[in-house]
Amino acid sequence: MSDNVLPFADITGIDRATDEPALMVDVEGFEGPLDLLLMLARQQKVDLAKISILALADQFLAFIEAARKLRLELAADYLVMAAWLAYLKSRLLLPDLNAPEGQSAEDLATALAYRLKRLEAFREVAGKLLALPQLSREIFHRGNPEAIAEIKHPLWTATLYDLLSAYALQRQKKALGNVRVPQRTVWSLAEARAALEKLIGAAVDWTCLDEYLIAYVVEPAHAATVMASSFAATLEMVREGVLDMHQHTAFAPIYVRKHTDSVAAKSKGAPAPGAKND
Amino acid sequence: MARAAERRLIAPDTEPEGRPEELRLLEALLFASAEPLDEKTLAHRLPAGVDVADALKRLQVEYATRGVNLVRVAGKWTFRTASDLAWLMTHEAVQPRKLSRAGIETLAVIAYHQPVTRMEIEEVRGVMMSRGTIDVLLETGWIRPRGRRKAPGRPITYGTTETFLSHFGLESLNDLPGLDELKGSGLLDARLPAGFTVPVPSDDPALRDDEDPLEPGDLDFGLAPPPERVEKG
Amino acid sequence: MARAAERRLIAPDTEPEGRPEELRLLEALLFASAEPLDEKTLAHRLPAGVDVADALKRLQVEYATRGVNLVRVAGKWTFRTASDLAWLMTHEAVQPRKLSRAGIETLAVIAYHQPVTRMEIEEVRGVMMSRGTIDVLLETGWIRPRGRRKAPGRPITYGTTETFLSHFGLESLNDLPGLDELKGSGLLDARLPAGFTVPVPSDDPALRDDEDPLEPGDLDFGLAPPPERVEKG
Repeated sequence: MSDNVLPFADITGIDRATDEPALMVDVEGFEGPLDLLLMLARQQKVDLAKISILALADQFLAFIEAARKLRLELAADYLVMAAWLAYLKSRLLLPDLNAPEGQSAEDLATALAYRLKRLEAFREVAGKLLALPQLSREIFHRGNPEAIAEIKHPLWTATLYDLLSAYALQRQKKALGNVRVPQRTVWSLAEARAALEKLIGAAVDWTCLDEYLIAYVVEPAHAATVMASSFAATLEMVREGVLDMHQHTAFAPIYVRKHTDSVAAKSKGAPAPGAKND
Repeated sequence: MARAAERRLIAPDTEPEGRPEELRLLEALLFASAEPLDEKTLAHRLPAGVDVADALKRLQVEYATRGVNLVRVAGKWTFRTASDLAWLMTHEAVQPRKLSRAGIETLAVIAYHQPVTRMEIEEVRGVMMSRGTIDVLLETGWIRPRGRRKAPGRPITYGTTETFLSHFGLESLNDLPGLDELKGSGLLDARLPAGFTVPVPSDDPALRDDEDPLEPGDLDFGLAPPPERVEKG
Repeated sequence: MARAAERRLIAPDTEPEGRPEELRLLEALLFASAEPLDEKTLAHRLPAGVDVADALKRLQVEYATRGVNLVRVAGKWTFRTASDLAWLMTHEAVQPRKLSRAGIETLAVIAYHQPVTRMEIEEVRGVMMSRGTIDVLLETGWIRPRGRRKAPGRPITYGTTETFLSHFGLESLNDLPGLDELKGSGLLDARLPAGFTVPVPSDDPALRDDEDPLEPGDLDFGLAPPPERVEKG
């Protein structure tokens, strides 16, 4: 309602219900109808307790009328307040003997005066509160606090239930897992290669690859993987010129030897690098 | 302890060597920490048998005239620069976030009227409140949602935090400026006329009879308080 | 300057009111600063005419016997906790920590299958064990290396301790539920294959026939080689 004139209201601090239409009238920086009423009351320059509610209602209604003549759209709560004050005024002026039970017009007027007084009182204490010396503004704490070294002693916790369920779950998982794929022992290329390099380093003459490999095949089940990995490693090493390899015919044993320049020079044309030819 | 009291009577400052060791220990602990420490924590860290409350009072007297004072905020103890030296400390001063007028008033209503619901704040201020106002205050860490009022709609109740007391250098809510006048005038009572019991603001984390605890989701709104800022309640 | 020096000679502490204002100012500046300040900076912040060097020295003397001292670090001044109070600046805290899933599973296997080697644990669990798992369990005090299996590699055998029993509220290992009880409580599936057994555990400290005593070096696992690493030998 009055956001555009509040110098210190930032966007998030604007008081407006989200469902209200955007701002309509410049009510001169008032924080709502009660605030406007308070200002009008202040203009009467009397104790709020002795304020003439009737006069106040007139002033407020006049203000609203003026705004309407200017075709200014007023926030809903101003209009609600205006309606309420018009009602209050009529009851104050024409005491209705058949008025409904409950609060009299005087009670309503007193209630309004009370609300004005309360708003003013909160304004005042808000000012006092903000005037207090504030931390990091007027007073300061230690700028360079010294850390208190925390020595943590872990206290391990676990419950018997944790323990038992962990046990049962593990055992059960294993016992019931009828389609268990046993973990395959797979040689990595690097492993095979390292093993080969170690061996080839010792053998200068043509040697059968199978011979090398068999030494590593602890279990027959591992023969295939070891063979595959080692062969791949061998090809890699041939490509790098570390090794020469040689196979007479398809499915024949594969021979390898350490590649040296002298050997390569002598046996030129024998095993072509990187191929299972000859 | 009797000995210490006696010593104090003789001369607090003339014999620095005779100064009880506990004052040194307290000094060290309180100087080291940027955060206020409560007496229980201090007692825990000091040798058994030290009258912490008494030692703190002595230390407070010793430092009363210094550039650094021992003060009590939110029931805890901390050293802070003397408030009359604000002019000197401009270099350290940080520009605090400027609260809007709505924010300031809302903070005051929460501080003096807590625990209080949004509707009650609106009632006092006579204006609908945008969500942003509460969000900004939550962001400062000065207020927290503390429960839900046992009333139709179960609105959230708000109260102030320890950070609030610490920021404004208040020992407790009783030190709120102008609180007595406000109480005396009956303006803290929402009902008319001023009731027999004078309501007082309370930031006691214990919920009141008309409050329910917050539910898990209650703290998940937008900018709202990071959990660690929400005091245990 | 002369006046200040004179005053110091008389009695530095007996007249707190007579304490020169510059000491208060220095106190506040040094206290609030996030880093040590050099004399030039201090002089710049203090009113003109203050002999900063002299004031700092006086302040240093004043604080020399206190729990906080004014010290000079790399030519700059700062307050620091007295060095003899370093002990006060450590805080020993007990921190409850939950055992990891791997930890609790390994512990369970040790409890039921003890005395058991690392390899046997891995076999029951069907997974390789990370190096730290046994370390953590040893740290809990719930398991202990009890001997070495008479087998190739002489692996260490593990068993549970009395601490284990007391933590889990067991009077003896016999209180660990057996197959039927585990089934009855629903922890074990009733459809387990025939021949599925749960061992009857025993933490009898007497070594079994297939165990050798530990050797002197085996228990030196402070920071030293974790036992399971030794086991590979």
